This record gives sequence, structure tokens and C-alpha cells, in this order.
Amino acid sequence: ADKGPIKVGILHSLSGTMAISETVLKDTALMAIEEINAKGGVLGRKLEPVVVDPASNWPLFAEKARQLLAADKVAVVFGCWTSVSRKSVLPVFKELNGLLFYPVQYEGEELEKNVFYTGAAPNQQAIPAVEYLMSKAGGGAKRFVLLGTDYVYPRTTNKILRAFLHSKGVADADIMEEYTPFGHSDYQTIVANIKKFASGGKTAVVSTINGDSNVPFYKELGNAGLKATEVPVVAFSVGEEELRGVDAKPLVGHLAAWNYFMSLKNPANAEFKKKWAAYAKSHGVANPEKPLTNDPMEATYIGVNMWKQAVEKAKTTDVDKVIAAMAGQKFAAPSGFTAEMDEKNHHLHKPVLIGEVKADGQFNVVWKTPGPVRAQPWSPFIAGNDQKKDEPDTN
Amino acid sequence: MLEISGLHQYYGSSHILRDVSFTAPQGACTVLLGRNGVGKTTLLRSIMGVTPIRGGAIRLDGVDISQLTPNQRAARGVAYVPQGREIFSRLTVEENLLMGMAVKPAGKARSVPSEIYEMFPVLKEMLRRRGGDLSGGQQQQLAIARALVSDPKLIILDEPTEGIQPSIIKLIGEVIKSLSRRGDLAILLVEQFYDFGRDLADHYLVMSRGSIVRQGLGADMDKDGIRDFVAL
Amino acid sequence: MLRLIVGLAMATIFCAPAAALDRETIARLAGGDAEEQRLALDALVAKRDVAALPFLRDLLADHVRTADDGVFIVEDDHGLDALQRTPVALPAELEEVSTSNSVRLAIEESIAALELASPDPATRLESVKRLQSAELDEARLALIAEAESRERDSAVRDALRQIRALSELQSTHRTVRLAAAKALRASVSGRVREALKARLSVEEDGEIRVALTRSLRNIESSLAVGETLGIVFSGVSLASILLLAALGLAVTYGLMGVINMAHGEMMMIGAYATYVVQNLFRAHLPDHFQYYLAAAAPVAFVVAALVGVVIERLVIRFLYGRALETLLATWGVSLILMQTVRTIFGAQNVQVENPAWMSGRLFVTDNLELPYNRVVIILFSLAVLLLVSFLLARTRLGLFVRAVTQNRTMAKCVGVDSSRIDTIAFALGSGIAGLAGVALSQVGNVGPDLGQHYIVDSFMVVVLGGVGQLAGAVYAALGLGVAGKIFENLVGAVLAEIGLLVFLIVFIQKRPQGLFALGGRQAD
Amino acid sequence: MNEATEMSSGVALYLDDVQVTFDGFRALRGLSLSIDVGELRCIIGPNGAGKTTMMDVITGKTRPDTGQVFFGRSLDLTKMNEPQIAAAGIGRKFQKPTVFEHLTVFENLELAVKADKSVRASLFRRISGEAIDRIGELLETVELADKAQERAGLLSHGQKQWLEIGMLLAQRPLLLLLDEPVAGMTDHETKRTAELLQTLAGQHSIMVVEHDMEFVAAIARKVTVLHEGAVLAEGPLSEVQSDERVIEVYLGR
Amino acid sequence: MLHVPPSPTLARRLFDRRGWCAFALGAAVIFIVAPFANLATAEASMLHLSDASIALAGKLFCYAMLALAMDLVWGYAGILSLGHGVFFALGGYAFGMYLMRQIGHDGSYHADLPDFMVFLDWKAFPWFWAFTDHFAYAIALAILAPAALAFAFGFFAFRSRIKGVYFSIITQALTYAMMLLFFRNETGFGGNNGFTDFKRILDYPLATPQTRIILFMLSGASLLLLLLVSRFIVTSKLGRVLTAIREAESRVMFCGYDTLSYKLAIWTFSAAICGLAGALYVPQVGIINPSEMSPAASIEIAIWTAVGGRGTLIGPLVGAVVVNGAKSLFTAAIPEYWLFFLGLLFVLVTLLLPKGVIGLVDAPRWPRIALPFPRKERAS
Ligand SMILES: Nc1ncnc2c1ncn2[C@@H]1O[C@H](COP(=O)(O)OP(=O)(O)OP(=O)(O)O)[C@@H](O)[C@H]1O
Ligand SMILES: Nc1ncnc2c1ncn2[C@@H]1O[C@H](COP(=O)(O)OP(=O)(O)OP(=O)(O)O)[C@@H](O)[C@H]1O
Ligand SMILES: NC(N)=O
Ligand SMILES: [Mg+2]
Ligand SMILES: [Mg+2]
Repeated sequence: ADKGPIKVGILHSLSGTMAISETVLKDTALMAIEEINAKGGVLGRKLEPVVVDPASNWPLFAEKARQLLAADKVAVVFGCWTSVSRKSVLPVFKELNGLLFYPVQYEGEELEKNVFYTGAAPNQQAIPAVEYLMSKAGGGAKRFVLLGTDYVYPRTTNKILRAFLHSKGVADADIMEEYTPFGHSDYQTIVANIKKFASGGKTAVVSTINGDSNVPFYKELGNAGLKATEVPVVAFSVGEEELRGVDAKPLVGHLAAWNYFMSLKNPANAEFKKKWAAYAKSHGVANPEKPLTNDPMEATYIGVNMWKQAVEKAKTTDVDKVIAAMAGQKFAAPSGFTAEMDEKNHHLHKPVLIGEVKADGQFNVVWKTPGPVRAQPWSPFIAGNDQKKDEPDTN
Repeated sequence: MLEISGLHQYYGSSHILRDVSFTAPQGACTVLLGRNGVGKTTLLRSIMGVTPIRGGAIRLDGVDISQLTPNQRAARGVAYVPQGREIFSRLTVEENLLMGMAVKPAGKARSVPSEIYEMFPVLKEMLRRRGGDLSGGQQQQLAIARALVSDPKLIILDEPTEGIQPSIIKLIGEVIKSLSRRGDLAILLVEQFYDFGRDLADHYLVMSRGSIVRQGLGADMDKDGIRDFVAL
Repeated sequence: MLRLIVGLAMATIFCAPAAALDRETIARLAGGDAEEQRLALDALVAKRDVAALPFLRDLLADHVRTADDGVFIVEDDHGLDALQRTPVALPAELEEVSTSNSVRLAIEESIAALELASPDPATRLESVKRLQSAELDEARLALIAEAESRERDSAVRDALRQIRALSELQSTHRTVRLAAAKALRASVSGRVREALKARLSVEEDGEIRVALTRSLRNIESSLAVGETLGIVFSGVSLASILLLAALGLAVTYGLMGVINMAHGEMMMIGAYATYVVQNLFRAHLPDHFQYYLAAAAPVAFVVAALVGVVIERLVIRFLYGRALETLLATWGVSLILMQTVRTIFGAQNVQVENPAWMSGRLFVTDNLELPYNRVVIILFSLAVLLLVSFLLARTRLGLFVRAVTQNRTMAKCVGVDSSRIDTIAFALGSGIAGLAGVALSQVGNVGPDLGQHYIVDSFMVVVLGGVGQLAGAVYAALGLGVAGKIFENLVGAVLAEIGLLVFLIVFIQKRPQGLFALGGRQAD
Repeated sequence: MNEATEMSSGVALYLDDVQVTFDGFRALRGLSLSIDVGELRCIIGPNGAGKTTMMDVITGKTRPDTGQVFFGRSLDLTKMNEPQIAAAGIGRKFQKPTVFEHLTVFENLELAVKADKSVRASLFRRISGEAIDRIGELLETVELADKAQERAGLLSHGQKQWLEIGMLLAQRPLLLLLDEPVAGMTDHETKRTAELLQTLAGQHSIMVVEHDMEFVAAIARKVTVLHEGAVLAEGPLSEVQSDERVIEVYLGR
Repeated sequence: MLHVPPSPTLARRLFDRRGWCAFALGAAVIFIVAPFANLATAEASMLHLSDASIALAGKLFCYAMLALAMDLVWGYAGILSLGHGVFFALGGYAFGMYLMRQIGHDGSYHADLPDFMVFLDWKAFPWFWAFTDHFAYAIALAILAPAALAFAFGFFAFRSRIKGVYFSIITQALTYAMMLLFFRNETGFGGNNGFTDFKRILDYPLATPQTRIILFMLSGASLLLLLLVSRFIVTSKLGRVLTAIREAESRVMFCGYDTLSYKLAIWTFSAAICGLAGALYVPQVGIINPSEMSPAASIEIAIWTAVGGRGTLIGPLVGAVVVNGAKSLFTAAIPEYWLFFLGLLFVLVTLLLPKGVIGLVDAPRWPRIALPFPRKERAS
């Protein structure tokens, strides 16, 4: 009936500490929307993005979410990066029955009817990465340093990993767990301690360092001469954008596990990169001379497109109907695989890829799963989760 | 020579200086007396340019300096010994003295002329001590010394003897006398200490409620009954 | 004479099995999967095929490309045939050879193994060192035994002996084990320590146990020296960063009393200036890229100082004597500066490279190597410190700055153009912050938020030292840096940071005016 | 008045061998002094002799390195902090006039006036009529009645001096310490101050530091000369004035 | 003798007529107009006040309380705290514990313990969670915990005569250390995710307009009450002593005041206000996490206070509302450029309005203090 545009909310921090990561996601969402509009929109209606800046401030996230849903009456929101921002807006989405697409890898342990998770759950990133490190091809690591920023996502991921390592027969003595405060910028001691720990046998570092600490960490790794051939570091929060700030030459060989890399060679990715480069240039996105794509951008792109498909299937933007229509949606993702929304658990089936850093800051994919992996939001490595239903509660 | 004519000054809406006019000639010491709160300090601050004036002219050697900033006035040879000393408390005594020579070109201001230590020997003992640590009287001596080292054309002193021991007051009296005798310097001295003022005054001025109400030659002060006049 | 003979002998050995590298091996190395590559490498090492060295090095440096009709080496667009190493025309379709970490490790170790036969003792020593941390199989152990037997250089021979001893710790012969345990005494390696520990836990022979324990104790004490020095060094290095971050603030806040919340943004501007200079060098003076920092430092100083001038003229100058209000205004300024940079350069970090001369390490002991960039920053902060203290303590300008900031009115009355001095002082403080930005760009991220991370730390250093006390800031930075690193080693980074803050709170109770309290009367 | 401050011994203040050192500089070198109840004592001495430092020690602002300071019979001032000392009955006028510049003249006196100075009283108690009368009197005494509602920061130097004297009187201390009370006052006002102190003496013990010898002559019964942190001479003014050493270091010829 | 007029009544002392009118108007809006416009008007109506506005206004009231607390210590006693966020957050956490318990079995894990504890594998509540299932206890804790921390911290700091920036910096260190501590999962407060997903308060569901408007009114009532109490404090002699301490603390001591207890009293009271504000804030915004303890958050409180006008009580309230209101508005209207505007606002306010925004109106010509003395003209 309504022929006016469909409003779409974009809830990413454009200022404050998270702007560094989230700004491009706003631009990616805008790009996807523009692309959809160019092809005639959805259900014959144009999409109208409503951009707000929650400024890396969690209560502000909740306020903005409420505003988007209640005042702007958006049909869907693409947004959030940190888990805490997602947790902060969740009650609002539940109360107002909104729809959120969350594009970032996270610690799991959550399944909400109003949210679709297009980033990785721990089993789609962390566990395969560690398995790889233990394999012969990955260097056959026997000892592990679990290094993270001191907050929920790293702590949880490491808890899961520790349980996983135990299941593989790794003793606690062979695991070193270390945390640094947010924004920590001096990694001399930690790198020295890693060196020391590594003298006890083939060691790999699993880094869940988040945000601004990565650059100083990698710079220190390079300076201390800790090479990937000796002690490889696999990171879950370091992608092309994060490496933009570091000279990658000393880091060659260190690893990252994602569901997408910019360096993937396939037609879907080639087109995605081309679109992004063109968009960045025409819209004055910063750094147009070096347009990078990364995993959360891909997840955002998948999210926008899948939502569009679901709306078309449901023939309405009504949230409950769109949620129902989301089940089983497929999208030929830039990763080269067809991403599929699980029938039940609101997470994507995604391939897991492991890449090694190259001198130009791109990743050389050295390992990948044969096909998409189904997400386990409730990690089997956390006690009691075996009782959890693999779908959102209905109430 | 300092000439003040028709000076008016206000703090907010209260009229502090009302049409003040007088001259302080070169080679002479002009003493300004008046009860507490009549506006003596305000007058000196106006001459120095620290408080803005509302009207009138301040001429130094015939040039109106009333639009200049304090540092420009200092550069033209005005030196000021303020009430309350206002020394640089975290600078050493020596640095305070060097600051007194700020108007001089750098080359001529590397060290403090030693005459000053003859006048105030205590300063020499305390060169490295921070100004703020000195006793009240020592600070007052430092403030006077700081004004003198700039070789001013006009020196204005606001109750310079406050807190100083009698023997040094005598000494300061002699210094002021010799300076005024030298002939190239105009001295304007605000003083409550009548005897001290009288002994030094070539001219005197009496201020009351912001106006100059009496003036005359220093030698006539007793005769004019100024001591009692000020007391009223 | 003897040397000559040895040299000749070596040369013969070195040349003997040469030129065994063939196209098939090359194809396996360049085109095979990881397993295939490893097997090919083993074969090369087994054949002592030193002729393969150049190709292996190219492989490691990512210079090898494959095409349908062969393997090529590509360097700066020139193509070489992989075997003959003669120039050839390159086919249009080339594929990169992908080497994973484990393959690169195998290549590195194979190169080292082959270079044990190098005529240059220094190269041989390097190779031995490289092999000390390798997992060695039978073939390679044999290679090492062989090398040891012909080695004349005592340093290299000792090193080889240690490698052998390490494997011989597991020998079934008692005497061999005993000799090995004794031979390892002189080692300074964590790996050896771990191996000794492991052996000690299973060894039953009393005499060997004694030897093991003795060697272990020896190694541990030599390692401890390095470790302790390492902690001190990292503390000093952290202190140098803190000091740099604080020095500018010591001027704008410590002396001028401006609660300068935009101080961090001045550092950020310095870092971005470094970035821009780096890019200009890369674009216009690529041959002199190594020296870009030398140009970046003055540029960063000037740019930050100019921004400081603008801020002082437009904002700060109306706020002297209203210190607390400067907090508000400079907070606003910092928001504007951050958003400006975000608009111009984007919200993401930008990349600032260490020049090559800063990216090595200074070797001190086997377990203590000092990264050059840290050493350079320590020296740089010392230089800036000297510059600032000279300017403030020894020059007339410094005297005027201090006087103006203590008593602005009286400074004017003695003839100082206080507004000029204010501008200069603020510009100086900002410029120094800019210099700090240059240093920070070498160790941390360069992004719009850079400054926000340092603002708390820099105020802490200035205040802990005692406001207005340059020397205090130095001691405060050293204290916080070294104490922080010691804490970190004891309780980890998070608790260390908390501990340091608690320490600060407690410390100020003891010295309520900072380390270098202005004693005396002017205190209140 | 409690047991400890009871003055029955006849001695109001007693300093014994007090030493104070600043960064190696010995400002007080074994200063001993005692003041009787109801006495008006003048302290003179060269600039830097340690007069202000001595007052700092008595009021708890500076802790002596060694030595004892007793108030009354048994109150050891070196073990007390400033408010305790003030509460025990010692009031002080500073050398540099210090008043609360942002408060009005009235409010300055209100804060000083003797009353319950606990937090609770300040919050809930209204100012008593008696206190208001007392402030009124004081305003008259210091001739600032017409400035009662003016901010103290706007007063001239001399007026601040008076205000501070007023605040001191408002506290009704047992012992008054006055550091150069007439500096910057006109001769007339100096005379008035002298009269004021004369009337106060007897009920109060008073210690005055001054360089104005006329003023000293007007009030002094007994004079103590301090020099380099210790007592140089003590006695009636005339005696002290003719002491060669005093003339040498202080009065000049 | 001077003529002594009768001293003013308490009411006159707190506000003058205009002040009381404004106060009554504020109360009317909070208790009558806003609830009516929110609940009793149609959504399309011109007069309708949306749920989002009510939620926003409730949040602003809490910020205003913070600014008021800051003004008491900074504007009056001259103690600049760069750590008030910690008291706010503690209040929030204390009340958050109650809200977490009210979730009952409705969390993701349907367990006895809050989700984050389940997922850290904890089997029982840590000791400091004891009794937090009682509303009254939680409220008391929200006020007393920050007050107790402030008291202990203030006691040592003031006793050591820590003043000025030295004090400011250690308060900053305090809040920063607490933030790091609360970030850790082990500390027992949900790590950086903090507490979220609240469902009920006193067994009433949180996510209803009725509950929200009640929380809004409670916040408004607390703000008005605290304003009165604060006026009572600053117009008493205590207020004058604080001002005097700000100017010359040692002189106040020589007058016989134990400045330690004065500073401690106002400091602790201020922290308690923050605690209450935090307790009201958390159910309204639905989250409490350690970022409230970040140094920047505390600096912002000082900024609101300065923008509004220090030492006026009413100014800081205005400042908190203006700054945060502007933030809410601009982040939606001009998301890419709002920082320029906010930054410019701060700069311009400082330069052009030295007395803060409130200086524009110069409104509260409230009697400075109750003075029995005639103004100048009568005396002469
Ligand atoms: N900043 C100011 N604002 C308003 N009034 C002021 C200010 N400074 C001084 N006054 C008033 O101006 C008058 C003159 O003050 P001034 O300091 O010039 O007096 P004075 O003659 O130097 O007195 P004294 O002998 O006490 O030093 C006084 O009544 C004083 O209250
Ligand atoms: N904090 C300090 N550091 C160093 N020297 C100090 C300090 N305080 C005081 N002095 C020195 O101690 C001596 C005594 O000072 P004090 O102020 O007691 O003298 P005074 O007798 O009051 O002198 P005046 O008559 O000038 O007021 C002086 O020489 C002074 O320079
Ligand atoms: N979900 C994360 N990466 O915080
Ligand atoms: Mg005067
Ligand atoms: Mg003195």
C-alpha cells in the first residue's frame, strides 16, 4: 500500500574510540543501499538510510536505537560492533520488536529473535584457527599463548579455547593466558614473556587483542624480531583495516582467521572490491587511494542483501514476517561461497579461512574449510550449553 | 617629567579618580599622601597602565603614554614598585633582578649591577633563594631593587617602606635622595609614613576621595599642616 | 699460511657437490604442496646442495613466480630463469608461489644447514645460531656433527657442540649424557634451560644430575641478568615515551597553567605530520626514504607549534587567570581537532613505517636485544628534554616565560611583552607535543584518537612530578615507567596498571605537591 | 576555657629552644621566649630575623625541627593542627593581609566570629543576635560599616588590614598574634590601632611584630629583639633602643 | 547601633519569588504536563510527548543531578573532581545488581544466576551480591557505597592536604583504576558488558510507558529535592565556609574551622547524590558498564558544570541538559559533523559567556545570603 521510501537505520559509531572500525561499516551499508536503490529498490520502494552517530557511548546506542525504531520507524537497523553496544540496544529491539543485523565476530552465548548475526561465532573462527596451528601445516604448535584485551569477548573466547585445548590434550602448563587493558600501548614485557615461554617448545600466540592496541602490539613484535616462522600469531580481530596502520613487512607470516579476506580471488569478490573502490571514490570516503575491504564489511554487505531478499520473499517489511523469511536465505557472498542463513539460529553458515599476512598488508589464504560451517552460538565447550536450544526463545 | 591631566578612573560604576592633574618633574621627588582607600594605588596603577583609565592624559616627557600597554610604558622608562611587592615568587632572587632588566637589550642584561647589592646586602646573600621564600621585608627590598636596575626615567613607588626595618628605611631614603639629586629621574612616591615622606619630598600632593586636594613644596609640608590634614 | 690451507680445504668441500640443483627440484619447490616442498628441501640438504642457496633465498623473499612453461625469479620487473639465473623474457601470466609459515621455516633452516659450509666464519656462526632453535632430524644432526668435526673456528665449534649436546642429552649412553650436560654449561639459551629441566625430571644417574643441576643453575643466572636488564630497559623505554608525552604539557600546563586537554591532539598532529612527510618522501624522494624522520621532526614541531599559535591567539589568550575555564575551551578544541583529522585523513589509522635503520636490534647478550627504535626514542626524548630544559632554564626567553606565567601583570610592568611570550610559550609546548607525536608514530598507532590515550598519562606525569618542575617530570616518568614494568612482570598488565594508579594515589598522600614539591612559603 | 588552657601559671605562651630549618637555612636557632597572661609584647628585629616564622610555628603552620611550644600551662602546640590551635584561643593577623576576597566584609567577620564551628552548626544554626551585634560593633571599630556588603577583594590595602584586625577580634582569642598590623596605615590610624591594642591588653595576651618604632613606643611595655632566629635583647624599649647591637643590626645610626 | 531587620524565612532564603515560580513551573511540567502529554494524548497529536522523549528527559535529569553534585564540590568548595563518574557508576552498579536479580529465570540461560555468571561457570553469587534482591537494600547500597568510597578516599586525601590539581589527578586515577577493575570478568560485575537486559523493577515490567514515566517523575522529583537541599546548604553558613575554603583554606583553619570535616562532608554528600543519580539512570537507559568510569566521562561532568555556570547550582543543571540535549540532537541530525558543533559550543561558551549559559539570563538574583545588614545606601 505504502509507496514511500522504506527507512533503514544505520547505527555505527562515527566518533569516539570505535569510529576507527565502525565508520567503514556505515559506508558499506550505504553502498549496499545505493546499489539496491539503483536496481529499483525493494518491493518497488526506495530505501532511505537514516544515519546516526552513537559516538562509542553505550547508553547513547540504546537511545539512538529507540529513536530509530520509535521516531524514525525504520524497518531494520544495521549496526553495532562491540558486544556491549549490542547488549545495550537489545532490550530496545525486543521491546519495540525491531530488527538488527550485527556484522561482527563475537563470543556467542546469545541468540535473540530480533537479531541476525552475520559475523562469526567462536566455532567459525577461533577453533578452526587453533586446530590449524596444531596441524603439521600450521607448524604443529604444542604451547599456546592466549593473549587478549581484558574484556568479555577475549575472556570468553579464551575460555572456550582453553577447554578445546584441554580436549586436545594440551596441559595447563603449556597455556599462557595474558590480558592487557583497553588501549594498552606498551607490549615490551608481553613480547619478552612470549619469547621466554616459547623456549619451552613450539609455541603459537592466539591474539584476541582488540582495537587500538593491535598496532603497538604488532609494531613491538616486529621490533623484537619475533618472526612468524618461530612464533606465529593468529588474530581474530585483525584484518585489512587494522593492518592499514602498520608496516606489514616484519609481520609476514602472522595469521588471521576470518570468513572473508580481501585477497580472495573469485568473481564475486572482484566485483565487491570494484564496487567499493568506486563508491569510496565517488563518495569521498577517506583514503580512496587505498580502498580496503574486510570481513565485517562483507558481513554487512551480506546482511543488507539478505534482508532485501527476505523482504521480497515476505512481501512486506513487517518484522515478524521478515524474520520468518530470513530462514534459509542464500546469498552469493564475496568470499566466493554461498552464505546461508541458518533455518533456526539466526547465524550465517560461513566458510572459515586462515590467511597469512603478506608484505603489502593483504592476506595469503593458507587454509580453508571445504565449505560453509554452521555456527554454534552456544559453544559446546561451555558447561550447560548442551541443554540450550539452537533457536531464539519464542517469548 | 610626568604630567597628569584630567585623569578619571572607575572601577565598575564607582568613580575612583576624579579629575586628577599634577606634574612630577625630573630630578625631583614628588610625594603623594592620603588616607587609606582614597585612590593612591589606583593612580599609580593607572600610570603604569595596569588599570584602564576613563579619561585624561598621562604624559611622559611630553608624549602621551595613556594608550600604551604596561610593557610599552616600561620600555619608555617607567619603573614600578607596587604595593604588596608582587615579586616573582618562584624565581630566584637573582632571576627577579634580571627580570627588572627585561627592558634592556639582552646583551646588557646578563648580570646584575653590583651597586644594588651595596644598597641591599641581604639580597646578595640570598641570590639563589626563591623570591617567595624571603621574609616580607626582604621581598620589599627586592621589589625596590628590581625597579632600580632598569635605569628608569620615572620611578613610581607605592609605600616602599612597608615592612622594612628602620636602618634600611634610612638607607632607602638616602638612595631616593641621591637618585633625585642625580637629576635625570622623576620620582613619584606614595607614602603613609609622614616623616619619611617629608624628608624626601621636593613636592607633595595630598589626595582625598580620588582628587588632589593639596599640593606644594616639600619644605612647606610642616608649615602647611599636612601631618594633621592627612590624619583627619 | 695455516689459514690459507684451511681456506683451500674449505673451498674444496664447499665446491664439491655443487650444481646439483635441477629443474625438477625447482618445480617441486615452487609448485608443490607443503609436503612436497619439505621433501624437496630435505633432499637438497641431504645432498649438501649449496648451489640451491640463491634460489632458496629468492623463494623466501617472495621473488619466485611460476608459469605454465617454467619457474622464474622476478626482481623489480626483471625476470631470471630460475636455474640458470640468466635474464629471460617473462610470460604474461605469472603466479605467485605461496609459501606458508611452516614451509618458510623449513627453507630458513635448510639455508642455515647449507650455510654451515660457508667459508665465512661469521656466516657459519649465524647459521649455527639459527639452528639452535630448530627442531633437528637425524639427517640434520648428522650434518651438524660433520660440520663440527671440520670446524676450526672455536666460537662456531662451541656453538655446534652445544647443538649436538642438546640432542645427546637424550642419549642412552651415560657418558655421552654426562658430557652433554657439562657441555651445555656455557649456553645462554632458554631452550637449553627447558631441555635441561626436562632431562633433570627423568634423569636417574646421580652424577649426571649434579652436572645437569650445575649447568642449569649457570644458565639460569646468566639468563636472569639479561632478563633483569630487559625489564629495566623496557621500563626506561616506557618512561621515555611518558616523558615525551609529558614534556609539552609541562610547558603549557606546568608553566602556563593552561589545563590543556588538547595536548594529546597536538601529539596527534605531530604524528600525522610525520605521516604526511613520510608519504611525500615516498612519492618524491624515494631514494632518501630512510631519512624521512629527520625531516619529519622539524616539520611536526613547526606544524604543531603553528596550530598552538592559532589556538593561543584565538582562544587561550582570553582565559589567562581563569585556569579552570581553559579546561572547557581546550576540551572543545580537542574535539574539533579530532574531527578535523577524521574528516581529512579518515577515521582509520594511517601507516607510519619505521625506517630500516630503526628496525633492527642491538645485541647485548643472548637473551637481551634492544630494538633500535626504542633506543632511538630514548635518545630522542633525552635530546628533547635537554632542549626544553636549556630553553627554560638558561635562556632569557625561558626566564620571561616563567615570569609571565607566575605573575603576568608584574611581568608586563617590568617591560615584558607578555602576550608575545604567551604565544611563544604555548607554541613551544605544542611544538614539543608535536615532537612526541613523531616518536609515538614509531611505536603506536596513528589515528584521530591517538592523543586521547596519552592525556591521562601525561597529566599524571606532570602532576606526580610536581607542577612546574621539569626535573620532577623526569623522575615521575622514570618511576612510573620502571615501576610499571616491574609490576607487569609480577602481576600482569591489567593489575599492574591498576596497581600503578593506586600507587599514585597513595604516593600523593605522602607528597601532596608532587615529587618535587615547591617547599616553602609560596606553596599556598 | 578548659583545664589545659588555664592560665593560672601566669604564662600565656612559652617557646623553648625552637629550631626551624628550610633547605639547610636555619631560620630559627634555638628561640626561647615567654609571654605572660595579659601582656602586650612587641617583637622587633631585622628583616629575615624569623619573626613571621615564629608566628608560623605558634599557629601550627610550620612544624619546628626541635623545641617546645606551650600555650598556657600544658597545651603543647607542636602536637596540634591549625584549627585546633585556633580553637584553643590563638588568633593571628598575617603580615600580608589575607581576607576572603569573594565574600563580603560582613561574611568575613561572620566566619571569624566566635561560635560553634562544627559542620553541623554551620549547616543548621542561624546566626545569633548576639553575634550580629558583635559584628556590628566590630564594623564600627574598623570603620568598615559602610562597606559591610562589599566584596572584601575590592577593599584597599589599608582597609584589608583593618578588616583582618576585625576578624581577629571577632574570634575573641586569648592570645593575639599581630604581624605588622600598622604597615600601610596612616599615622592617624596607627594611633587608633595603638589605642585599640592598649585597651585589649590585660584581658588578652598580645604579641605584636612591628617595624614602626613610633607605634612600638606608643604601646610597648616590654620589647624583644630577634636576630638571626634567636633573641638578641629583651627589655623596656628605651633600654633596647640604646643597645649597641640593636642599633647596629636593626635601627641604624 | 545598626538597625537589624528580621532575618528571612527559610523559604525566602532558598529562593526569591521568581525562583519559586520557576521551581513550581518545573514541578508542574514534571508531574502533570509531561505524564499527561505522554500517556493521555494520541500519538499523532501535536501535544504528544513520545516515549523516547520521556526516556531522554529522564536520562537528562540524572545527568543534571551529577552536574549538581559536581557544582557543590567544584563550584562552591573549589574541589575539582575528575572522578565523579566512579560514584555515579557505583550507584548504577549497586542498583543494577538488584535489577539483575529481578530478571529471575528469564535470562538467556534461565538459571538462578545472572547470565554472565552462568557463562563464567560460577555456581553461586559472590558475597557482595548478598541482599541485593531487596529493593530498599539496593537503593541504600546505591547511595551508601559511593558515599563510603568517597568518605574513605576523601578522608585520606584531605587529611594529607591534597589540593588543587593534585586532588583532581588522584580522583582521575581512582576512576581509571576502578574502570580497569570492573572491566575484568573476575571482578564480578559482568566485565565490559556490564549489566543489561533488565526486565523488571519491583516486579513491574520495565519496558512499559507507565514504568518509564514513573521513573521519569522519580528522577525529576529527586532532582528538585536535591536542588532544594543544595540551596539550603549553600545559603547556610556552611556554604560560606566552603567558599572561604576555596579561596584560602589555611586562613579558614586559622579562624578555627576544621576544614577537613567540611570538605569531607560536602564531598561525601556529593558522591551520594551521584550514587542516587546512577541508581535512577540505570533502569532508564538499560545498561551500566565500566565506561561510565572512564576518565573522559568524568571530565564531561565538569564540562557540563562549566558550560552551565559554576557556583550557581541552577547553571550546571542547565549545562547538563544543554550539552547532552545538543549531543542527542546533533548525533542524529548531523552525525558526521556534530563534534565540530559541540567543540565550538564549548569554545564559544568559555569565551563569550564567562559565567556560563546561565550568565545569559542572569536570572537567579537570589539573595546572596540571608543578611540582616542594610545595604550600603542605608548606612551612609
Ligand atoms: N578592583 C577594584 N574594584 C572596585 N573597587 C576597587 C578595586 N580596587 C580598589 N577599589 C576601591 O578603590 C578605592 C581606592 O583604592 P586604592 O587601592 O587606590 O586606595 P589607596 O589609596 O591605595 O589605599 P591604601 O592606602 O589603603 O593602600 C578603595 O575604596 C577600594 O575599595
Ligand atoms: N621556605 C623558606 N625557604 C627558605 N628560606 C626561608 C623560607 N621561609 C623563610 N625563610 C627565610 O627565613 C628567614 C626568616 O624569615 P621570616 O619571614 O620569619 O622573617 P621576619 O623576621 O618575619 O622578617 P620581616 O621583618 O622581613 O617580615 C628569612 O631569611 C627568610 O628568607
Ligand atoms: N564482538 C567483539 N569483537 O567485541
Ligand atoms: Mg594603596
Ligand atoms: Mg615577617
